[in-house]
Amino acid sequence: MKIKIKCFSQVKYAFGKDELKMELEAGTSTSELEKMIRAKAKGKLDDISLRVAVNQKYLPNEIELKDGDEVAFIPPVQGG
Amino acid sequence: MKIKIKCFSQVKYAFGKDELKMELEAGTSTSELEKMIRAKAKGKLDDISLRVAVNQKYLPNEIELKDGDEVAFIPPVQGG
Amino acid sequence: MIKIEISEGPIPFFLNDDSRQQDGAELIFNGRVRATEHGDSITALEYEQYEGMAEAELIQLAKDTCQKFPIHDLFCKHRIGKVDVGETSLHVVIWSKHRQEGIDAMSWFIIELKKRVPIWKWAILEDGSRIPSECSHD
Amino acid sequence: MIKIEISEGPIPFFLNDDSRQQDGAELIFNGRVRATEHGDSITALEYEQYEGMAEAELIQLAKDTCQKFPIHDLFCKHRIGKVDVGETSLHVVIWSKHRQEGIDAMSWFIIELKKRVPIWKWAILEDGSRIPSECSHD
Repeated sequence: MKIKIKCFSQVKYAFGKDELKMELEAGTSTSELEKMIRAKAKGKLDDISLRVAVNQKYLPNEIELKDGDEVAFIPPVQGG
Repeated sequence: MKIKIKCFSQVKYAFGKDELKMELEAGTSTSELEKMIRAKAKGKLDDISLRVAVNQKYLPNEIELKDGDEVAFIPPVQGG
Repeated sequence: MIKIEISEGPIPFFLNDDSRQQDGAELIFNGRVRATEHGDSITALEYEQYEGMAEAELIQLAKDTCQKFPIHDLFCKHRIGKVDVGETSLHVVIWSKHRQEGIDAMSWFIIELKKRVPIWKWAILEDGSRIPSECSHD
Repeated sequence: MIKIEISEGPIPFFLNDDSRQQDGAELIFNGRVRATEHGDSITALEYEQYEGMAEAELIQLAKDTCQKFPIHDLFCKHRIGKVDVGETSLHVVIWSKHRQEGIDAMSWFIIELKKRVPIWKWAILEDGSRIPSECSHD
């Protein structure tokens, strides 16, 4: 299945990109994807807490992703 | 000695005047004057707490008035 | 810095200022006249001051506030005379580095103003009569 | 009522409104960019948003604030893109009957905004480089 990952702030800085597109196995969960993303960042996200949003909503718990989902790993926000 | 009494809010309402001029015996204190003023108001100031200011400064304690003093018995303030 | 003004007529608000380097928080309070005063319908309030003492007390209070809280500037205008319903009687601007100290300073400043600055309200009722407002408002 | 706007370019403040009958308190907060960010001198901040989600979260937060506190209206504009030192990035106006509920609502709204609305800051340093700001500010 195809997943779009939106990158902001330190995640964008780590990858140098606004967006990643990934092809994942069916049934991949948000926390499995987070592990992949952290590994891919090669340490650059190690000290950064990330909250997950799927299709523009924060998720309180892990879920299984579906084809076409838009995922964001959200570093601490800094509005205001 | 001559004393000027400035009247505001409920004190003004009680006397219908901005200002009272009184001739007092030397040595009259602020609390003696307050008693006179309350008596003069014939009950209209009975439920109203009054703070005393002499020459435009609040006084924490009773003092003896001097000739020419400007006194105000200040009802609860309501700015803002 | 402190700016204090007590005057009649509508309050011109302090101007926008984009030139500050270290003030991350600008907090503004506008106290406005409500159409109800202690349950009575009113058309306006009339503010009375103890001329001289009101300004002196307000300046002292502004200084006290700047000493008590780490704020940079406190500007305050208080209108006296007749103020129609909806209009601003009190305009306060506080500039500070961070938000919280500005909020705390604003809150304390207004509480103290309502305790010690010799300004009073007269309610102007719908029938045109004019009576001293009965208690300090909250 | 709620008005929420996230946009680029300078923030036009909400207009003065003398027509309200029952709102005795108007509280305004302007969050401005300081010349120092976590000890570094900066010339500007660049605000980045998660487009769509930032606005949805801000609207939900405004609704939550109006439910939690007895306030009448909450208006908020958040600027994104480059904001120079001194300029306003966040403009919030809260109207309420009395002062205290407006102060409490303002305080809570901004604390929550800084926890949950997906907007971030990039610091633009004096040498022109651009780095994500390292922690949430207070």
